[in-house]
Order: sequence, then C-alpha cells, then structure tokens
Amino acid sequence: MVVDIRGLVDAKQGTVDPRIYHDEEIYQQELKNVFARCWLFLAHDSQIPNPGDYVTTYMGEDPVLVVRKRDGSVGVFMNQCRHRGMRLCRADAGSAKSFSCSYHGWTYDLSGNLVGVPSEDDAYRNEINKAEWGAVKVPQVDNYRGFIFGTWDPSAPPLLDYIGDFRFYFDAFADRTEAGTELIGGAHRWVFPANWKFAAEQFCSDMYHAPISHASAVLALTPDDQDVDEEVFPMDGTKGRQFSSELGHGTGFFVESGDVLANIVGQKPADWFQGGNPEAIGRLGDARAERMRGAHATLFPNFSFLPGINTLRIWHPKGPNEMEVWAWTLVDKNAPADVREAQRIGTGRTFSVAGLFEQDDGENWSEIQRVLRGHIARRSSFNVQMGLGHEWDDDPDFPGKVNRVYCEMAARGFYKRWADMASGMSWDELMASVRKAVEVSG
Amino acid sequence: MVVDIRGLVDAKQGTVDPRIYHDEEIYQQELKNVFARCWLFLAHDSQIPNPGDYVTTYMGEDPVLVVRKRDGSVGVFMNQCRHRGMRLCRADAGSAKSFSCSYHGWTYDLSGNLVGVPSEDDAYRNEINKAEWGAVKVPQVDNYRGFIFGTWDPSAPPLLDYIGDFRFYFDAFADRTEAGTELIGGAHRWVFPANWKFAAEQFCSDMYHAPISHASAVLALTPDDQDVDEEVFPMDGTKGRQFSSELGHGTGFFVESGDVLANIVGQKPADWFQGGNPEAIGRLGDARAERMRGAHATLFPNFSFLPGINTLRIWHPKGPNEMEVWAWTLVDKNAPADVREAQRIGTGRTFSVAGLFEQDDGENWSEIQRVLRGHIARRSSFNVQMGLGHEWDDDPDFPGKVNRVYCEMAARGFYKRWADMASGMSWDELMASVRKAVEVSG
Amino acid sequence: MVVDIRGLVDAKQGTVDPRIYHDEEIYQQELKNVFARCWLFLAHDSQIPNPGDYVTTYMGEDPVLVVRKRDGSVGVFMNQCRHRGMRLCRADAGSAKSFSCSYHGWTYDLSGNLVGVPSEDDAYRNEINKAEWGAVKVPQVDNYRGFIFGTWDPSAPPLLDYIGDFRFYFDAFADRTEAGTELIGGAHRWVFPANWKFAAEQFCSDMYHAPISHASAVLALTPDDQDVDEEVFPMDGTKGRQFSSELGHGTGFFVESGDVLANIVGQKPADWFQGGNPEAIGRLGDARAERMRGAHATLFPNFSFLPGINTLRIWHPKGPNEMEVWAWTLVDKNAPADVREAQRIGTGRTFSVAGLFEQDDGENWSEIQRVLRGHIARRSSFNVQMGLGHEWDDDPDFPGKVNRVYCEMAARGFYKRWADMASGMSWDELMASVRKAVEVSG
Amino acid sequence: MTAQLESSPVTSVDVELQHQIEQFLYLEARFLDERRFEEWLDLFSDDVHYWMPTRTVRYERELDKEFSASNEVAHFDENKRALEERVTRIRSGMAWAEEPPSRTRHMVHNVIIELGDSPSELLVRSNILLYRGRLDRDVDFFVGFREDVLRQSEDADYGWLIARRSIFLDQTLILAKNMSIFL
Amino acid sequence: MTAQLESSPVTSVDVELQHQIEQFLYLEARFLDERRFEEWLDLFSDDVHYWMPTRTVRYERELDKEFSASNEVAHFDENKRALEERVTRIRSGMAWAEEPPSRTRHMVHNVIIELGDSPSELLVRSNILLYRGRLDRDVDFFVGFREDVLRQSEDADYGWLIARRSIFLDQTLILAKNMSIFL
Amino acid sequence: MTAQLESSPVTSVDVELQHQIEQFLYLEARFLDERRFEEWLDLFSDDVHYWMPTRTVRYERELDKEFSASNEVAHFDENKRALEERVTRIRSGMAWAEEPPSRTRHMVHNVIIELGDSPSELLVRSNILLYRGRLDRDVDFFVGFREDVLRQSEDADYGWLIARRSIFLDQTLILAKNMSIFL
Ligand code: FES
Ligand code: FES
Ligand code: FES
Ligand SMILES: [Fe+3]
Ligand SMILES: [Fe+3]
Ligand SMILES: [Fe+3]
Repeated sequence: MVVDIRGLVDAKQGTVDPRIYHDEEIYQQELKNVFARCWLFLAHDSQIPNPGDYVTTYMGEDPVLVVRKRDGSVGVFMNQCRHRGMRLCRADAGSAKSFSCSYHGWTYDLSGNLVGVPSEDDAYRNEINKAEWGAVKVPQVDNYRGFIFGTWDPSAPPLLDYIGDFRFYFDAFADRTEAGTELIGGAHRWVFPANWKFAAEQFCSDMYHAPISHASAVLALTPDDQDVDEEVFPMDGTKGRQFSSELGHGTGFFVESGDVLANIVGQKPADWFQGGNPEAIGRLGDARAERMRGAHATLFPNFSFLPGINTLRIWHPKGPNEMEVWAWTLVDKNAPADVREAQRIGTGRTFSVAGLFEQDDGENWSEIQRVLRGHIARRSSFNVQMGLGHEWDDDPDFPGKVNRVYCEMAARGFYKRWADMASGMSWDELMASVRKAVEVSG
Repeated sequence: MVVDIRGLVDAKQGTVDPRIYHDEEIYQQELKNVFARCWLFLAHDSQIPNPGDYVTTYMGEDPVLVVRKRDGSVGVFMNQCRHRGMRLCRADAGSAKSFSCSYHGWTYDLSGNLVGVPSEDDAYRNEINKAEWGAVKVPQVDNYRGFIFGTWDPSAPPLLDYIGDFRFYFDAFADRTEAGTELIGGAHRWVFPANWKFAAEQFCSDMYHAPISHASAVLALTPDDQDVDEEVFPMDGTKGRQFSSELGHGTGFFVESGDVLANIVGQKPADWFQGGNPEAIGRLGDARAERMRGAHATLFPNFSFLPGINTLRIWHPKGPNEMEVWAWTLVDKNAPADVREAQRIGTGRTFSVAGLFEQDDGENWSEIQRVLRGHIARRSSFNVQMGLGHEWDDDPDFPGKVNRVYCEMAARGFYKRWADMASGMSWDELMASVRKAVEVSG
Repeated sequence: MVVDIRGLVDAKQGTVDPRIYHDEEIYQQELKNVFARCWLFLAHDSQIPNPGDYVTTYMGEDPVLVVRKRDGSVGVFMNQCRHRGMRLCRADAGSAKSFSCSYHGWTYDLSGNLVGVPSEDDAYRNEINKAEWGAVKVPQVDNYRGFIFGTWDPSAPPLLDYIGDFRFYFDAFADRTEAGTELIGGAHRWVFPANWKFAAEQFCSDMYHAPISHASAVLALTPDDQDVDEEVFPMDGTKGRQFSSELGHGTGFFVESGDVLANIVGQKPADWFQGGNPEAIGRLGDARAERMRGAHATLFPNFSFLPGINTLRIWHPKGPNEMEVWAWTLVDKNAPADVREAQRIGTGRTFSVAGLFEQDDGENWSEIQRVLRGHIARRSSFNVQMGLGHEWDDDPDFPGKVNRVYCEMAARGFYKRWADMASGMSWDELMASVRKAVEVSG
Repeated sequence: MTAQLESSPVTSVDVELQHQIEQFLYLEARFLDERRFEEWLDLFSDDVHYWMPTRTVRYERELDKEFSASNEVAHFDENKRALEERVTRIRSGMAWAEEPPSRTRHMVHNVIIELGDSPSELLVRSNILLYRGRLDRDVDFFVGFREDVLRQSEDADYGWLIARRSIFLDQTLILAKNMSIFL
Repeated sequence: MTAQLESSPVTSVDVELQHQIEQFLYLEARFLDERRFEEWLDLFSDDVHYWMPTRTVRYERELDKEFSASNEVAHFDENKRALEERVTRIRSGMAWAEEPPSRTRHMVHNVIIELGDSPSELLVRSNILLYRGRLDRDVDFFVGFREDVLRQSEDADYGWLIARRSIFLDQTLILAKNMSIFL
Repeated sequence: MTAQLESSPVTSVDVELQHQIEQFLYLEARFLDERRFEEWLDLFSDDVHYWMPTRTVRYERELDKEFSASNEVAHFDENKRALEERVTRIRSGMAWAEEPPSRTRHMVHNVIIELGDSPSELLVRSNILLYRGRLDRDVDFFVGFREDVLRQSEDADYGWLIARRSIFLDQTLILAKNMSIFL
C-alpha cells in the first residue's frame, strides 16, 4: 500500500484529501478493511416474511443471498457457487426451496449448505466433502427491530455495540411502536457515477446543502403563503442539532421548526410523525417523537435514512467512481391508511431517481467526481471545518456530542472513522478509541 | 510482479484462485508469457486459397495478417506499420497485392517486407534501411493438416512437439481423410464479458456442465421418444473418457453412447461422422472414427473444437474481463453434400452467439466474471477436484492419461500448464516436465 | 515510478517507444510534469469581450474558468469549489456576475475569491478564513496578441521565453496586423479515442501524411485542371521548410508552392493570406506574409494551428487512450467580409469532426491506439528518422533549425522536450539545454 | 372520428384516426423536447394519473411481481398538481439537474390504438425511446412502452387529452444519475 | 387491398395498406416484447425461411462479400420447426440466457412496401432497433434492417403471414454475450 | 396535393400527404444506408442549404446562444457542390474514414408536416436517430431533429426536392471520432 490512508483525513483541522474518492488502491483497501469488517444493512424483515423468501443484495461489492429459513431465522451467504463461482441466484427477490446453480447444478439449501452435487457418486466417487464446500456464510447476522444486519468479520463487536450511542437516534426511526415498521413494496435503484462517500457523508452530516441544492424542490412544494427561510428551512442553525458518534454515525435535525415534512409528504404523515402517535411519545419521549424535524442520518458506513420522510437506502460501492443507490420507503406498521398512502407517494416523489430533491444531488455528486480526474483537483484538500470546536455533550434533550444543525462535525466523525478502519486499525483499537472518547466527553 | 502465479493453481489439491480470471497484472503476464510464447491457431488453409488472400486475426491482443504468398506458403506478420504504428489492414479478410498504410503510405509486400516509402529519396535521403523496418514477422509458422499455427517465440518447440500426445485426439477432427477439411464460409464472432479461460477450460474438460447448462437445448432438440439421460446425455460417466495432456490440452467424449450429434446436426452427419466414412476408419481406427461421441476439446491455450458438431473457435483475450469468440464450421472436404448442408445449418444453430447451446454458456461465464468484483468473492478458491487421483493411462482404446468423462482432470492439467507458463517457466523446464510425466506414466 | 521516461525517446536515433501513448503511469507523470508546468492556451480575447464573460476549459484534465474581470484583465482559476469540490460552472461559456456553487452555495467573484458563504456567522461562527479558501488560481496568466495562456507553475519562465524562437512562426499567424485577430463564434469539439500526442506531433511535424491520409479530400477539392503533385501538394520536399525548436514547438510549410489554400477555403482568403494584405507584409516581411503555404504548427505541448486555413485547436488529454479536440476558426479582425465568410465555411468544411480532411486523421489515430493493446505491438519502437542529421540553421528566410518540409525533425524535438519534461527535469535544466542548443547552433 | 373504413383483421382503427393520434403524440414529444412544459401540461386532463412503476429482476414463474403494484412505490405516481410542481421546479432556475438544461429527443414508435372503455376514449399503446444528452458527456437512453388513455375533449386545444399514462421502462436498475425528464 | 388511390412518384402503395402492414409489424413486435411466443409463431407461414447472415468488415471493392452467402454459416437459418424449437427452449424454464427473462423492445422504422412476385405477396422492408435490458446492468442494441415477404392468407388470424424474413444487422462482431432474442 | 380531408385540431395535413412524405424520407434514408449517394444527391435541389450548427452547453437564460448562428462555424454548412464533393471523396477509394465503409441505419421518427412559405413547399420536421457501426467495435448514435423544406417539383424523380435541411444534434461535444456520415 503506497498511500497512508490515515494521513488523508485530518479531523482536527477539518480537511479531507480528495484522493479518498478517486484512488483505485484506496478503494481496494476500503473493500477489504471497511466493507468486509463493518456491520452492513442487508434487508428488512418485512421483505422476506415467509420461509424460502429471499432477496439478493451486496456487502461492499460481494453479492449475498438473504433468506428466510424454515425456522424463521435469516441465513445470509455469498451468492456465488463454490464450484466455479457462478452467481447462484440472478433474481432480485423471490421465493425458493433451494438454490441450484445454472452452470453444473450444484444445489444449496436455504442456509447455503451444499446439499446436492450431480453425479456425486459417479463423477466425484463420493469423495467430495460437501460440508466444506457450502456457500461462504456471513459469520455474524443480527436483527435490530426488524432491520437485518451482517458482517463478514467474525471478530466484529456485537451489533448493538457497533450502533452504540447512535441507537438513541436510530430508535426515533426504528423503534417508534411495539408493532414496528415495514417496507412498502417496490424499490428505487439507480446508478450514480460518484463515490459512495459523498452520499453517505451528506446524509450523515449535511443539512447545509439543502437550502441551495434543493432550492427548486423546496420552492415547488412550498405553499405560497409560507416563508421558506422561517418556516420550512430555517437558516438559523441554532434551531436544530447535529450529532456525531465516535463510531462514525451521524444525524442532524431541526427542533420544533423546519416544517418541511408536511410539504413533502403531506400534513397527515407530518402530524403522525411529529407528535400524533402517542405510543411513540411514550417509547421515545417528546424530544424524539414530537420535536425532531427533517432529520437526516447515516449509520456507518453506507446505510442512510430520513426519519419522517422515511426513505432508507444503501449506497452500494461500485468502484471508486460509482455507486448504486437502493432506496425503500418505510412505514410504521400500525400507521393509519392515509398516512401510509401519503408516505408511499410523497417519499417516492421527492427522494428517488426521479425525486424532486434527489435529482439535484445526482448532478452535484457526479460533477464533483468528474472534476477529480484533474491532477490539481486532487491536490487541494476539501474544507470540512464547519462548527469545528463548538460541540457540546450536555444537551438536555439530545445525548452525545452535539452541535448546531448546520455543521460538519458528523462529517469529521464519519471520515475519521473511515480513515481509521480503511487503514486497517484493529477492532480493539477501534473500540478503545470510542470508549476513550465517550469517557472524555462523559 | 507482486503475485506469485504458480501459487494460485494447486493441481494436486484441485483448487484454483479466482484472481487468475480478474487481476490486471496477471493478465499482462499472461499476454507476455503465455500468448507471446505458445503456438496459436491462426487460420485454416481453406480461408486463403489464392495468392494475395489474407485474413486478419489476433495472437493474444496483437493483430496479425495471415497472407497466402505467391509461392503458396503463408506469411504472418504484425498488422502494424513500423512507422507510427497504424493498423495496416482494417478488413477482416480479402485479397491484396500489397498492404499500404493509410497514414503515410509505407507499403509492405505479402511477406510483410517494407517495399515502398513515399519520398524515400527526397524526404529520407535514401537513408532508411527498409530491410530493418519491415513489419514484425511471426518467427515460427507451421501448418498441420490445413490448420495454420504460429508462435512469437523463436525458441518454442516444434508444433508437433507442442501438440504432443494430444495429436491422437486432434487427428480425430483434423486427419479423417486424405482430402482433409475445409471451413464453410462465414464466421460467428462476438464479445463475451468474461475471462477467456472459462471458455477454454470448459471445452478442455467440462462435459459435466452440459446436462445442466444446456438442459433447455437438449430438451428442445430431443425427439419425444428418446430418453435424454440414457440415450442423449448419459449421466453415467464411465460411458466416456476424458484425456489430459501434460501440455495443457484436453478432451472428453462418450464412447458408443451419447447420441447427441444426430439431434444437433441431423442423422446424416451423425452417420457420416460416427462410422459412415470408411476412409476415416482406416486412418483412425474404430475407436476414434466410430465410437467417439459428443467430444469437446481444447488445444492449449485458446483453440477449441467439438468433433462431430465440428465447430472450431478461438477465445481471443481482450483484457482480464472480456474475450471475443471467433467460431467457424469445419467439414470434411469430401463429405456428401447433404452432410455438409446439415452441418452448416446445425452447427450454427447450436454453437454460435444465437446458438441454442451457446447462449447459456454466455450467461454463466459473464455472471461468474461479474461476481469477481467482490473482495470476498476473490478470496475463496474454486473447486476443481472431480475425479482427482482416479486417472489411468493404460486404456486399451484411448492413449495417455484418461479418466471418466465427467471429470476435471483436464482442467487441472490446463491450469497447471497455464500457471507454469504464465509464471515465466522456461521452455526447457516446460518440456522437461512433460517428458518426465510421460516417463512416469509410461 | 517504474518507467524511465527519458529512455523511451531516443531523439538521436529517431525512435520512440510506443508505451508513451498507452501507459497509465506515464500518463499520470505527464499530467503532473507536463500539463501542470507548461504554458497552455486557454482562450482568445475575442471570446470574452465584456466584464463577466467567461469560458470554461481544461488545463490537462483540470477544469478552469477563464473570466474577463471588471478591470478588463483576465482571471483564471480552478472550476472547483474549495468546500466539497463541486464544479462551479457547468456551462461552456456565458456571462456572470459571480459563481455560486450549486451544492452549498459558496460564492466566488470573477477572480475566484471566495466572497460568500451561507450562514457564515451562524454555521461557521465567522471563523472561516475566506481569503484562504478561494478557488485555486492559475498563478501565471499572460496574453500574447490576444491569445491567453496560463501555467500552473509559478516558477515557469515567462511566456515569451517559453515561446522562444517559435515566435517568428507564431507571429505569421497571430501578429499579421495591428488590429489583430478574432475567433469566429462556435467551436468544433469532439472525442478522439487516441492519445493526444499523435495529434500534437502531427501538427508539429507531419506534412508527410497529407498526400496519403488526405488523398481523398485533396482529390475532391482539386479542380480537374490542376495537377495535384505539382501545384497542390508538391512531393518535392525541398519546396518547403520544417522548423524545430528546442522548446518542443514545430512547424512546416511550403514556400511559394503548394497552393492548397485556394482549394480549401477559396481564392479570396488565399489571396488575402498570401500576399494580399500589405500591412501583414510590412509587419512580417514577404517570406512569412507572401510565400509561406499550407503551414502546420504546434506550440508545445497541445496547442496547434494551420496558418492560412486558420483553424486552431487544443488537444485536451483525457486519459492515455483518449483526447478531446476543441477547434476554432480564426480571422484577421480587419479581413474583408468575403474573406471572412469564405474562411468561416471553408475551415469548418475541412478541419472539423465532419471535415473532409480531419475525418481521416480520426481513423488513423484511433486505430494506432487500438493496436497498442497488444504486447508485441508495444515492444517495437516507432520510426521517427526522416531527415535525421540534415538540418541547417542558416536559412536566409527562416530562422532557427530548419529542414525540408517532409521531415520528422520537429517530431524528434517535440518528443525530446516531452520526455525531458515528463521525466521531471527542472526548469533550470530545461531552459539551460535550450540556451546551449541555441549557442551551439548559433 | 372513430368510424372505420372497413373491417380488417389486423386493426379496426382507421388510418385517419391513426394519423391524428400519431400527430398528437408527436406534438406532445415536441413540446417536451422544446421545453414547452406549460403547453405539455395542457395536454393532460385534470384528473390525469401519470404513473411509472419500479421494476425488479424476477424469474419467469414470478414475473407477475416484476413491476411494483399500484399500492407500492413508483418512479412516478403523479396527479396533475404533482406534474405542475415538477414544471414549477424546472422553471425555478435552480433545478440543477436541469440547469443547464438536458437535451432530450422523444422517439415514439409502434403506435397501436384500441377503443377504450367509453366511446370518447382510446387506449393508445406506444413504444418510447428517449435519448438524453446532458452537459458534455452524459448520454442516457430511456426505453420502454406506454399505455395512454386518450379522451376526446371539445375544450382541448388539440381535440384530445391524456387522461392516464402508464410507463413501463425496460430497465430495473436505472442506468442514469437521475430522471429529471418526462416520458 | 393493394389497389392504389392515385399514382405517386414516391410510392405506389396506398396509405391504407401501409397502415395495415405497419400495424401487423407492430403486433408482431408486441408479441415478442410481451413474450407471447406462440402467437408470434402463428404469424409465420409453415414454409417460412428466417435468416440472418453473418457479416464481416470488407473494403469497398469486396463489399459483395460482406454478408455470408446462403450456402455459408448464418446467425439464423431457420425453418418453422427450428423456430418452434427455439420457443420450446425458452419455455422450458431452464434456458438460462432467458431465465430471468430479458426485457426487449422492438422498434420498427421506415417501413417501405413493394409489391411482391405474386399478387398476394408483399415485399416489406423495415429498419429495426431492438433494445434489450437484461438482469440489472446488461443493455444491448441490435440494429439493422429486415426484408420480409408477407403473404396474404385467408386462414391467418391477422390476414397476413410472414413467408420469409431476412435480417441484416449493422454489426460484424456481435457486441452482446448472446442473441437469445428474435428480430 | 396539400388539400385537407377535413379540419382537425392536431394537424391540417392529410394522411395521404403524410404517407407520401414519410415514404420520401424513408427512401432518402435508404439511399444513404445502401450507399447510393448519387441517387441521394438527386433528392436535393440545386440551391439546397444543408446545415448543422455546433452546439454548446449554456445555462437556461443564455439558451438562445446554444446553437452557433448562421454566421458562425457549423458542422455542415453546405451547398449542393459541397455535398457533391463529399460524395466524390467517399467514392475515391481513399477516404479512410469510410474505407472500409461504415454501416449506417437512419431511423426517421415523429414526422410533423407544416405548410411552407409557398404553396409548393412543405416544412417537414423529423426526429432522426442514426446508428453507425464501423470496423468491428465502433458504435455511434447521432440523434437530433431535422427541419427540412421540401419543394414540389415536376422534374424530380420522386416529386419532391429537399431545398433546405437544418440538423440539430443532441450532443454538444461530439462523442464520435468523426462524422463521415450524412443525416
Ligand atoms: S459453477 Fe456452480 S455448479 Fe459449477
Ligand atoms: S504510420 Fe504507416 S506510414 Fe506512417
Ligand atoms: S461544494 Fe461548493 S459550496 Fe459545498
Ligand atoms: Fe440532498
Ligand atoms: Fe457449453
Ligand atoms: Fe491530417
């Protein structure tokens, strides 16, 4: 490895070297040290309700099958035959009894065990040890409130430790009612010619881009009698909070202002989400269940969501210069029908490949990426200094390290974590640094 | 070179590291050490019957001109002008008196000698040594039974030594009658987004994939009153043989069973090929001229053919992730007209880019290749163990190292030879290991 | 750096290693050591007449904004926001008061200074030092006779030293009248799948390709009563001159013969350009203003033009295997209307992506490039020996090192300069070698 | 207008109606390609449903699940007001995905007309190929078919209104950075 | 049916016939795109010859050798039975190149009709652009022209049968991993 | 010839004229694709102006400067003689960009006819998609729209002559190594 990855991110000074978005070598390190070690979002329980139901997805660039097994648990394994490497299943989703390879017919059960080999006696003389040649399984799989996660790293800390202090904020999305959440059918999937980190960082830390990047959408959706700056997107950053976790996660939101949700998905979902659900208030308290507005969030590395708008998505890396976005719409299982319907339409209309908001993100990210073909362009650091040194950790309502909502503290946290991981820091060191940070700030 | 190529193939354990199909560095070594040293199939005599006739093809990724010279011999040289490197001839085939470069008009004769330089006196002051600046010639060219081969390596062993013990099997395709063979006009050429070795290995060693990969084609072509498993594609591997050469070549076939040929190209060619040609029986004996069925074969590295079906093809490498297939149909020169006609139609209908059989190979190889973008996907070895340790070399009918027809012995041989060559082993070592193997087995 | 770049060009023997056109590592060195150090043509004064007028272009692969400032001077700076790297302006040209980033709204003035940061007080607590975070400026910008140049290298010699002894020839194009020149509106831009050096070298040094490459165009445009070889494109190289500068620049032309201009753009422009403009004769003398014909020229590295035909163009590098051509038509500001009109039509008709001449260059360059995928193809040197050792430097009319017009002396000069620069030679060494050469030849 | 010249086994739609409907669709395409979005909006009825479902790769036996259902998420699931908002957005001068504007070319193919549920409605099926150029290098092809319900209307400038449009793209994963266009 | 309204210098084919034939070709394309292969087969006569020659790059003076001849190899050289076998294959559920199924869109262009050898036959020339989407990322364009012989038939469901189809692709090297499609 | 069957809100061009003009454009396309360049030239009037401006990326407020003006440079700015010279070039056997020849397919779409300035002239608007295959790997799409002035002529072989053609491509940067073709 020629490049010293840790040196490319200076979280103290708030600068990032643009090569982290463009360099092929760094990208390969990223696949190895970040995507093959982190807990990654795989699927939501509601996508695979019945035994045999499966979806195919990626962990980094590795294709995996996520399968509901007969006992109700979930199996996750490489979507790659161990014989000559054929993709076992080429559908996005479906229901199956087993997975039979189209090349030579090796057959795997719902757990990925190799259970059938044509001519096993005659061709293999019964000498093949099928137990050794099952599909490569994801060694750790866990489920938090219906969200299924997995990691390739058997030594990764437990999922809840990995989520850590971000759980308080994740719960505002994931743990609103006992009934839980479900995904609406269908998904938006598209290709972005840009590095995945631009997207992940933005959802982690970037309320600041919205008034500019999404000016046209906000304008189009704002009723004539509303004042955008005051009511919809307050420019006063003290009216919101940003949170950054040492674990790389981050979120930001307005508090009791920024009524963008009603314009985006409609008044009913806005009411439901912002105080209209007594059970949520009981479980989450009023700060999270009533007063948070227009939140963005990223669970490190590439799982992002917008509470309220309720899009959630994975930013799948596809080389240093490309990602795929896979986006779904989440609803509270027990949400009223009209809330659900408004959310179904409103989320897709705003945050999707044709979405009023998301179209413009695509334009920005892809052009940033193109500029990075330049030699000088890759030589000057990006500025990630907003709010540097102004964080506090004793907010009465919002635990952890917080700051004003227009801030890049969470971006600094995201990139620091990324650099630590990508450079190969061990889990012991990684988690020790978190504990230390929590102690210091605590 | 970072990667130790020999370590990537373990022929003893029967495993192959998937990086050999994907890594750019390995690919460059392959161009240098395999394709610039091996004897490669260039053309068939019948493609260039008259002086001046030429075809253009590739040796590895290097474009060459194959030309019938005035004395009837064949000249082969780089299709690249020595001045500024322009491709001398941009047609696939044709007839020419000489080759004149479209950039500055340097002209080469049918042997690739530089014979004309515009303004040689005025511009070059007659100081250019034209003898030094002819097109780069392929130093060794040979012709075996109408098949023209060449190698870039002046120190490569003679063609017949290179073919070695595979000649017995090659002859069943190439040496059936004194009259010899010819190609039917036209060719199937297409692009596969997969590494060439998947194709070469399959034709070398893989009868096993046919019942699964080609199930639909076999089904569509099998008359209702036939039992596929018994008559068409016997699942009993003892009913056939696989042969593996230490030189990397391989073939496999059924013996007196597997009557797939009549279904694919028709009864008449099947009869002709399987016993109906007395001259062939006289030359080849009954094992090869009557009892072999449904054979597949690869002459190392990238020349494959199916005796009986009589497609032959080159798998041209085009980067680690892509190949081009160039496929022709061969017929015995003295075959009856109806045999020839049935073969012309049947071969194209089954083994071509639109062929009933070959369509599915394309799907498999391209998806294997795509999966190899993954980090985990490249980390687990493929299984090439079928029939390991069960070979014999005293078959009454089929000489050399043989095994049951459903087997991966020839794949192990192919990859071992590939790894030895790609890692840069010298011809002395390469041929010594062959002699030693023959002695041991002999 | 693995490759020793200087060893790839042997100007003494007249050979060039083809890897210089294909290798990615060499290309990155080229971006760094050539394009980020040389004076590059940016725009012509006439493109941006009024304050706020701008064009976007590239220096190497780096996008820059070229802006007419309020004081009439020209500002040049990276078309990249310092915040997260977004391209500031995505139009090819236009008029603006300032440049506001579409991502988060940072705003830059016409000089590239950062002048506005949304929520600077609230989000940045007024701690951002805007003076530090302006767009990266091109440190040296100069204007020679309306041609605007810039270099990234603060230590590069002054523009006139960089042009050096080529100025005599550049003036024949650029300095014909006090009124100067202007570009006709509109531009031809297209993508060539070939290395930029093929184009730059050809315009620098290659009259020799025209009779062959452009035979069809010359034929189509030549009236029936003219003898091509005698009148239009004399094959006698003594009828013209080639000039080569130690600085890498070069040009070639006929003298009092080669009346191609009238056929290409018409008699009126030919008369105007070749003697019909008394002011030009006064400024340039008769050799340059009357007797030069059909000239080609390249100002190192990638700025080329054809005096008379009056196309000028940049060969923008876009990776080792691709370039973009950006071509304009230049006219004398005080040229008569019919001259101007004939030039407008004739230039585009011949030298553009659909131009009768230029179509064929595209075919040649792209096929040379494709051949270089081959391993053997990259192993044999190209021949650049034409006229080697026959130059003189005491021509009565044409100063500097000259030779016959069909020659590759200027190509050798171009590649030698390229190799010296690409290998990282310092400006002191680079300019010392020039002085020494001038002394030796002087 | 929908009378037929004579009975035919291939289609019962007369050539004059075919001509009028094709011209109507070409006009619509032209409005889009010339960025005359307001005129384009006027071609749609006030109760229009403009819909493009998402699509997934499915094995043949589950091909009925290929497109998202009407109660699932869609790329477009728009009423007239939503279409108007999209035009408002584009007209704002700050819709970066369309500023500078894309260059679109809508190619309408294989127009097949069937009589609709009511005498004044037609069911019009067309293949669509939309070529988009954007900035200097972006090229996207959006290809699929459309099912329109065209309603005859006295008030409409051009005699017809699009009362329903369903668009079925031939991509599952959208191979474009955005769909800032209409189909 | 083939009567002409009036003499014209461009074409002697009347607009009604043009309409019927275009609709016939659109219907055929629709059958393919909707995977109604059995209905598609019914559009072909029992003695159909369905042919697509291979193609090579040749200099102009040898351009007559560009396409493979009728006695040389072809991409398709099919009789009715062979077409049926292809459909049988696709319907088997094990034709991996079409399982999951490709998404195709056949665009028929520039239909030029000429009277055929017999009064009941037409020679129909059309340009074809086939867009194929496959899995999540595969995109292929198959472009060329077709020469069809259409035969009028009382028995045919749609009045016409395709008695001969010749397809000439504009690629020499096929830039696709397979041609598991029909054109 | 330009009489109308009946008034219609979409178009006043009758279907028979539409048919003749479409066939005329298909014939023209066919001449190009079959390399019958001399016949193609005969379709143009002696005073033809064949023009394709260059194009730049501009923000919406300066979109009027997107195409180069008539007094600026163009991709094609040809009179009849210039077109003839282009054909002469191709026929020379030394036009390397077309030797070996490209394989072209001109797809004409969305033909909209308007009455021209004089009673014998039509203004014909069409979308064009030109697919070019070249050598073994080159594929280019040239897409845009054309505005033709068609002039009725007794002397013309096919009744009409193209008196003006303006071609507007949907690319700014041309994504092809050359334009050795006609549109
Ligand atoms: S690759 Fe799966 S069975 Fe062979
Ligand atoms: S490159 Fe062939 S003559 Fe110059
Ligand atoms: S990237 Fe320009 S303001 Fe943020
Ligand atoms: Fe955003
Ligand atoms: Fe196979
Ligand atoms: Fe040239």
